[in-house]
Amino acid sequence: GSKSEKYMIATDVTYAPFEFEQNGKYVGIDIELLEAIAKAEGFTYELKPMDFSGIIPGVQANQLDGAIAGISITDERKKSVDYSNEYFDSGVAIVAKADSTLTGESDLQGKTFAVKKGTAGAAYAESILAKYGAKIIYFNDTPSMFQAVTSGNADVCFEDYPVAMYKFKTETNPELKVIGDKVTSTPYGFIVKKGANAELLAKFNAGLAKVKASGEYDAIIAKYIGK
Amino acid sequence: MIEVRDLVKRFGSLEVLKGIDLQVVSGEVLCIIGPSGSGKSTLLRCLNGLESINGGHILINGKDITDPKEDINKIRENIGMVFQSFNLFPHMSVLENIMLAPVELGILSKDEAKKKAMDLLGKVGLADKASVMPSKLSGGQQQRVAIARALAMNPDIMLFDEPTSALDPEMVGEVLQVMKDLARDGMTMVVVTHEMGFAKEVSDRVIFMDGGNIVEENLPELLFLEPKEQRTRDFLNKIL
Amino acid sequence: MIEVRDLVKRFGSLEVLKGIDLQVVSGEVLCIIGPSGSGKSTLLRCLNGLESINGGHILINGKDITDPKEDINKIRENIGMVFQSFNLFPHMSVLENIMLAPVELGILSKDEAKKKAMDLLGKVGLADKASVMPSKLSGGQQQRVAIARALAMNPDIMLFDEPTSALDPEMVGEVLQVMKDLARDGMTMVVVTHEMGFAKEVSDRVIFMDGGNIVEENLPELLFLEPKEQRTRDFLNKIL
Amino acid sequence: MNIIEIFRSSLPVLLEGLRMTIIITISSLLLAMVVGLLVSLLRLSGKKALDFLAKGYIDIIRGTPLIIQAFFLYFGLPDLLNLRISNLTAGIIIMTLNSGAYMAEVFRGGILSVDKGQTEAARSLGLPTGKTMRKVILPQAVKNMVPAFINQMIISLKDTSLLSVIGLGELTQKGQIIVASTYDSFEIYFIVGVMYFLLIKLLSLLGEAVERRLRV
Amino acid sequence: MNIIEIFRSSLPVLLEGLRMTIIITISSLLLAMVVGLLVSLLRLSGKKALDFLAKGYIDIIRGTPLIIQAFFLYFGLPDLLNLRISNLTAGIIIMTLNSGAYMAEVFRGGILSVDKGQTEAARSLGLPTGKTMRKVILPQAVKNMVPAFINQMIISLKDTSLLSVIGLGELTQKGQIIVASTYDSFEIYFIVGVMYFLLIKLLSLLGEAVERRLRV
Ligand SMILES: Nc1ncnc2c1ncn2[C@@H]1O[C@H](COP(=O)(O)OP(=O)(O)OP(=O)(O)O)[C@@H](O)[C@H]1O
Ligand SMILES: Nc1ncnc2c1ncn2[C@@H]1O[C@H](COP(=O)(O)OP(=O)(O)OP(=O)(O)O)[C@@H](O)[C@H]1O
Ligand SMILES: [Mg+2]
Ligand SMILES: [Mg+2]
Repeated sequence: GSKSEKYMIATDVTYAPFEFEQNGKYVGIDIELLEAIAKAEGFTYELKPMDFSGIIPGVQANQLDGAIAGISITDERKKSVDYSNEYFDSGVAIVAKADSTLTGESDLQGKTFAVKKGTAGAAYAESILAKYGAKIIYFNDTPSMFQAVTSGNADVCFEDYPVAMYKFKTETNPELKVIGDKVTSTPYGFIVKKGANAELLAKFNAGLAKVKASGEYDAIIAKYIGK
Repeated sequence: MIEVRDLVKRFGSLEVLKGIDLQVVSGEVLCIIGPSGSGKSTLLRCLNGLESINGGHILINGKDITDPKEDINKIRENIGMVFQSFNLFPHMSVLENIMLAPVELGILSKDEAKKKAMDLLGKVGLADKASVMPSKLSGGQQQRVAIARALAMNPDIMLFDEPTSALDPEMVGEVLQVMKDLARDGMTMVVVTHEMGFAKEVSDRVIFMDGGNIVEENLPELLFLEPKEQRTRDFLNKIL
Repeated sequence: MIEVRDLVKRFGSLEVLKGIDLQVVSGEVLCIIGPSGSGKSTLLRCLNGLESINGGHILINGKDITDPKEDINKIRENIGMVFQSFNLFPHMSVLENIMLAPVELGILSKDEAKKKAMDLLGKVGLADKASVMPSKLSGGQQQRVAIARALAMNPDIMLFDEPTSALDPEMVGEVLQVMKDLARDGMTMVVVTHEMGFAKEVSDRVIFMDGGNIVEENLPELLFLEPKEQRTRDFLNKIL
Repeated sequence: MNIIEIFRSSLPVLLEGLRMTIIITISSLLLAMVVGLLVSLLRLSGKKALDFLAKGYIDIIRGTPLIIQAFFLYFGLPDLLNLRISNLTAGIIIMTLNSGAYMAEVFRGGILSVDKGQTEAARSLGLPTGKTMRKVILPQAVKNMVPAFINQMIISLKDTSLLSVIGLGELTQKGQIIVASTYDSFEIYFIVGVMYFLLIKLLSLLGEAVERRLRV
Repeated sequence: MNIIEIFRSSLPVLLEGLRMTIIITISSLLLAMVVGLLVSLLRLSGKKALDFLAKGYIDIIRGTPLIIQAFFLYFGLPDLLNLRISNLTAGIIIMTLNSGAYMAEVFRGGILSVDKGQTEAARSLGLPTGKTMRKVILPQAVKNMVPAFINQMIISLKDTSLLSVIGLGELTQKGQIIVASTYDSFEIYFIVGVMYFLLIKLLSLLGEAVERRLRV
């Protein structure tokens, strides 16, 4: 888009602490980071919350200029989108019911996995599916996936580590917990359509550097995750 | 055989039968005539329990059909009914129409029922139509099958509700003939009809109904020739 | 006025009109009689272009209505048609029914059309029914409104397709009376009818059709009393 | 938290979703009526080619799930044509195209239910096709259409729930969002269900009232 | 990659989804016929209370979107009752309850379309209610029901596409999963759409054939 135009930037509907609704407003690490970067770089944008599974297709389809939604940087996705510099170091965690006796990946023999379509967690689960003789169920969003575990329809699900940790930490009576440690280490990046919108990407990278330097970045992270 | 005492029937607030008293003895042929809406069909339908009644009693062979302890289905087996619109079962052949009730009610085996059905079809002159579907028959043929179907249950009583009034004129005769044969064989019959010829020739007694009441009853020759009531006279003048 | 030359009309493979020749002069009243299915309605419907034709020509006031260059709507304005089933517009009042065409076609202003409609309603004896909906009228009244509606366009020719055969007997007279008045006023009329009395009294000429052909035509008294053709005789015997 | 508290705290968000649901339903239905009328007229035009086109459109819409239509229109087509539509626009387009096809059949049914004699009477008065349709046939057709029309409204209203898949913040999606943070799935989906139910009840009561008035 | 290659490489996964779609459609339809018949009989029982119950069930199903029913049944109820149902079971239950309600109205319509004289003739022969229904009314009702039944089959088939929201691997979900890794949304949704379209075409041709045979 031209400079006068607003960028359409997608984010997930519900992905605390990166993006979520609070008192009718969108908040979270991604949201505030984008805000700070846009301010630093002087561009305007409109935020489009949507199902995660629709985000990359939407960017691909040129429905969106970019997206920031806790998107893990993977080689597979690099074929279809361009990434900014990484802005957060994440990874996949295994999540089970709070009263589960499972302790980690080694207990997954014959279990049922719940995943969210098109996520790093889904990719990881698919990669170990055969090894553990497990079953996999796909959902469109995190709540559906979590619900599958709380309602017992799946034994574990795979979610990005900070998201899961944040969630269970902030709940007074968490129904789920993370078992074991991160099983992967994947950084997050802001995305634009492959080969398009280098301009926006450059602005994001420049802005990211500025907010990191100014300490704003650390403040945002500390606000949601602590340190 | 049939005894009706002070029968009252209402549809909502409309009183259609206003205290009917009636007796039919075994072997009797009773014709009911009267203007449209006078309650003839309703009376007939009450007799085999197709309509629930609001007052009075109906005794068939001494059994009160409104008594909840009586099995209305058992009583109905004993009363054949023939409708103006035939009401053959269109998805069954003529033979199957006739065999259905005796077989389903366990009264006859399939073979017996078939034999009986063929007999009856012979009687109504349709032996060659056994395997035909009803839609392929003329109205007169359908009505004769309907009579055979009712007879298959060996009823003691047959009720006819204007059996010929949905027929083209050239077919009326064949149905009346079957009914005459039945009467001659001693069947107890209650017939709602506008066929005065039939009533005169066959019936033992004629009832004239109007407005939910029996206005007059008499031997057919007397009722037709010397009606006592003005309403009867008016009605007969109109239709004769 | 009307000239039909060798008119052929087919429905699929069924030839319904087999080369009709016909002339109607101004002010003439022509009756068409004939058995069911002989093509009377079809002929009438061809005359105002409700049916496309397969051969021949139809000239109305010298204009060939099958010529694609002619505006069939303009021609129709000049030909009123009255149907067996009235075909009043049920969602409009009597007045609106009559006013619709003149107003919509820009021939009269609303006020003029209303005045005209009231005039016509007076003529057909229904001045008091102007604001009534058609469903509230008897059959005879509906048909009279239908005639008024057709007259509102000031047609030169009126076509009537069995205008009284859907009416209860007691209403036939009032509609025929309106038609007689029209004839007396010199309207050119083509009337399909089984009302022999009307044909005898009012028409200038009667045509007998059978099997898609005009079998015979003559003055009414001659055609009715001394039909030349056997088919005409048979038909007249049946209906008289 | 009991259901009343959950109800109270979720109400503002849900009402916002409800508003969006109603906006999409109404605007797409209005557009669908136009589409439906035009397509039904094509079908009744007597021209083979036009009828074929109209029939093809109806067949495709009826022969595929709405969700696939939504995916195709929101993700597939823009990808190919390199254009951009907002999810609200996409939602309204999808619902319009979808209900439009069904509405076309409703209109066609309504028009065909009007006695042929009405057309003939109008034509024989010299009214051209268009005026005959507008002044004589459609007013009667519309009356006959009311029940089918209400039915289609209800279906459309329910179908908007699917637009959550293209990220439209209507009632269903708002419900999902709340569940995502509170996990009160039983209560929230119950409340959302009740909201749809009441809205639909309202619609059908309205429909019955209209029908009753028209019958008189 | 062009569409033919995409087609070739996605076909095995999509066919697996298609299989699931067909399994769910058929099994839920068979069950829905049973539910529908029973519910329609309740509605026609003449007993106020039974009619009320049946009507309530139908109203609730018709008054809420399938997607909400699915969420409620798969997430809400097990959460509350602390039980566990597989998504296949849940999918079949949802589809059964949903089509069951519509099927009940199809049955009811079919039964009511049979002339009252048929019941009276059967009853006057002494046949009890049950036998009258089974031997006389239902065979005729079924014949009248065929078009509505086929229509419901098509709707049910399309509705299974919604079960992707509860993680059921039917055709639509398989399409989404492929798109999630290849991003070929135009091609994949096109192919999936064609698959549904052909399946539904097949169904309606079948339906027309059945109808034609029954009419003779
Ligand atoms: N199911 C019903 N519900 C309400 N009213 C009914 C019902 N059946 C009959 N009636 C009314 O009861 C009255 C008597 O009807 P019935 O059919 O017994 O008359 P009928 O003497 O048989 O007349 P017809 O010669 O026309 O058959 C009529 O006024 C009729 O409208
Ligand atoms: N639209 C149509 N399609 C096919 N056949 C038709 C159509 N209209 C009329 N016919 C056939 O054309 C023949 C003549 O019909 P028409 O209505 O002109 O007869 P008619 O003389 O008016 O008879 P009636 O006295 O019964 O009105 C009949 O065999 C009829 O079945
Ligand atoms: Mg009667
Ligand atoms: Mg005719």
